[in-house]
Amino acid sequence: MSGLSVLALTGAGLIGLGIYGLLAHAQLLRRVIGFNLVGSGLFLFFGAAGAREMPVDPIPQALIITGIVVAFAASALAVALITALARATGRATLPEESERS
Amino acid sequence: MSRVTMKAMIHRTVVFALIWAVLSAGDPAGQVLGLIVVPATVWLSVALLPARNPLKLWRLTGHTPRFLVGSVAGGVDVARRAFAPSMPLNPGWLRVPMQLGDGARVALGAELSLMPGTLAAGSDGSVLLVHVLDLDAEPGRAVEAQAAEIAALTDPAPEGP
Amino acid sequence: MTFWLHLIILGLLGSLAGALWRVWVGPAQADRMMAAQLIGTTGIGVLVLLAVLQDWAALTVALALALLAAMAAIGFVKAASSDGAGDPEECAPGPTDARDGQR
Amino acid sequence: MPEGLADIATIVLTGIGLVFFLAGTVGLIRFPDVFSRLHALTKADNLGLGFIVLGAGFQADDWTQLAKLGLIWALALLAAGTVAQLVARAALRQEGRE
Amino acid sequence: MTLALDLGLDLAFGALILATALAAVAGQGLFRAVVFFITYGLLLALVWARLGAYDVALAEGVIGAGLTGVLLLMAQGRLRRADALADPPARGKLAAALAGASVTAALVWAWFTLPLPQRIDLDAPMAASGVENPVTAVLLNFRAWDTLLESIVLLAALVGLWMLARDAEWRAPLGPGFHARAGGVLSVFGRLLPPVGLIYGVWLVWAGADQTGGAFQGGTVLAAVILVAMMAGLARAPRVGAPAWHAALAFGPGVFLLAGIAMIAVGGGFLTLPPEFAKPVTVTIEAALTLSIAVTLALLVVGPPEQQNGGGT
Repeated sequence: MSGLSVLALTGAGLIGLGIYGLLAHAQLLRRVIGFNLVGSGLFLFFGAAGAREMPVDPIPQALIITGIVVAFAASALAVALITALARATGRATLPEESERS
Repeated sequence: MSRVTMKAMIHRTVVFALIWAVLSAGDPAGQVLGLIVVPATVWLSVALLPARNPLKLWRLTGHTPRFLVGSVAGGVDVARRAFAPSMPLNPGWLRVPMQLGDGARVALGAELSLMPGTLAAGSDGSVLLVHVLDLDAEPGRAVEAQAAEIAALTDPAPEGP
Repeated sequence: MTFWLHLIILGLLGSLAGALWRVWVGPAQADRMMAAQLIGTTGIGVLVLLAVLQDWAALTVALALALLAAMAAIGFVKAASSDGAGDPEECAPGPTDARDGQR
Repeated sequence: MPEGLADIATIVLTGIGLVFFLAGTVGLIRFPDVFSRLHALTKADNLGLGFIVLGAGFQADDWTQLAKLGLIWALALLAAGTVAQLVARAALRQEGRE
Repeated sequence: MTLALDLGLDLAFGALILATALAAVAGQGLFRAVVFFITYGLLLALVWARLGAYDVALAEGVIGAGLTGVLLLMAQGRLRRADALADPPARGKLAAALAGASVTAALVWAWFTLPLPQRIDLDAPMAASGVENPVTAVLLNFRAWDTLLESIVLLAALVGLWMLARDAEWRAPLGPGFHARAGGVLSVFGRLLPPVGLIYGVWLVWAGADQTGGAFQGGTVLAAVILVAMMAGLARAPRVGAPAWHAALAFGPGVFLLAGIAMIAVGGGFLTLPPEFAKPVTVTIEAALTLSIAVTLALLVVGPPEQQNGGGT
């Protein structure tokens, strides 16, 4: 197994962990973390695919950079929504979730 | 423009021009851009940190090696305590009143945090809070000596408002 | 040389793993945060060695991390202040021995 | 054989750097309270980084790389001096919380 | 021997990253999860550097470990003050774990079985791009459409975030109203860092044409510098209506769009850069984009306008 495969599989593992975090947590800020893990896992998988030949393929690199910036903007928006929710309701979990738990 | 500001601007221009030269590594196009970037940076720096008490450069050149030696001693000291099975520690706090200006007090705190056995936790008014690893080692004297050295780095010009 | 630098990087990563343990157990928030700070410094060290090993372009990344090494810690002290926007130095030192000299 | 000498310097200095990093981590794990741990981290780490930077410097091809290495260390020291004071102060306020 | 160590290094990186990610999703306690996520971003930056993707490493290091870290830590502090810190234990763990594991398994299968895609040959277009950093050429020339739309998406996110302000607070300054003790540690640091950050950020953008760096990388560094100055209480956050800040936000996308249209006039086609103009146009767009990216990202961290609750205690 090559080092590149190790990193690609790490990316695959990160996506799985992120999906787990997104589904299993009721605390919304932890879902933002899960979402970011899925994103960066995808980037790593994609980036490792682009690094199979040297030099590293610049097209995936450029797309990943834009991806990182957009994921950050989405996270900032999500965090603002969560704090607005917490200010309005005193909770940072969705209503139906807190009823179930 | 006062003489103090002039002098500080010259010092800072040299420093920032050097940083720009290092980054752009002698590229001629980069040097043209540097003619814009360096003055802009100096302006930002003077706006943020107006020059009050000019540094005495020759004292700084004497101080730097002593600081480096001190920080090596600090690292060795902490490594010795960390690796020693008995872990000799006798931690505690000191409150050290200061006559230094704001910037010098913060610099002193930063340096003390890298020197053997002392760690600053900011100040309360003009009293510096220092955590010490070993109260038995007479840390107070080391702190005072360091404070005197920092005080000597700037001209004793009257502190601005 | 390549061999040795690989070893050193592995050693640094081991040291980093030890700091991760401190992030996990805490107990104070400051403990977790300073362990993260240690991981940042170690990361800069790793990048410097990668620069020697692979390509000096890695120094550009190390420089960015060094420049912003204090960012997260500043965010932490802000969040930990009473109104979430302040500075711990604005208040008296707090419920501790620092007020009356020695422990 | 200047090449060989430079290599030896790199090997020795990076080795010393690693030892200090490990010391910082051991201190972070073993020391009994928040403030003592902060001592270990601030001092040992930055010294470790200093030795690593110095060791890497012996492999540099030109002076700009050396200067960049120096700048990296200077910035890391500035950050360390600031963070140590701020985190210590925040810990002082927070003691016992969480 | 060295080969084995090489693989060992990748294994160590992979294990550390998976461990931090696991700790960030599995452990109890929001603060701990956030700190693990910050260390995760740092490690990821190291891995990108390890792969030789230094441009990505820069973006990930500054955004993942710096900006996102501040964003999440501040959010955690707010939730604590709003008494909304409750972190109910994970539920439906088995189903969630199964879902995650099956996606991972599918990707592992894909990695080992799917054929290597045909690589697009960039040698010929690179010669006509006027720049030497292929990442910059892709971002601002070959795939300029993506980048233009992205700069507009960033703006849309910021506007969306402002929309969350309460009516009564619409005219208040953005964010929680940072303040710091005058002459304190934070304030002194905030006075020392920005000049160095400015030089470094500008250099990154300028150098990005031919080596590691570019508008996004430089923009994120400058965003972080703006943020440090604001958090140290040295630069006041603007109000939503501030015209100078509006101009800074719209400058990048605006120049990009105008340059794209101008290319039709010189016979290229919308956003198609003829080789003889490629370098100056790329550099102009980059400079303009950097300003807008820096301001947008900083304001995204600062947050919507908010009534300030007075200084200190």
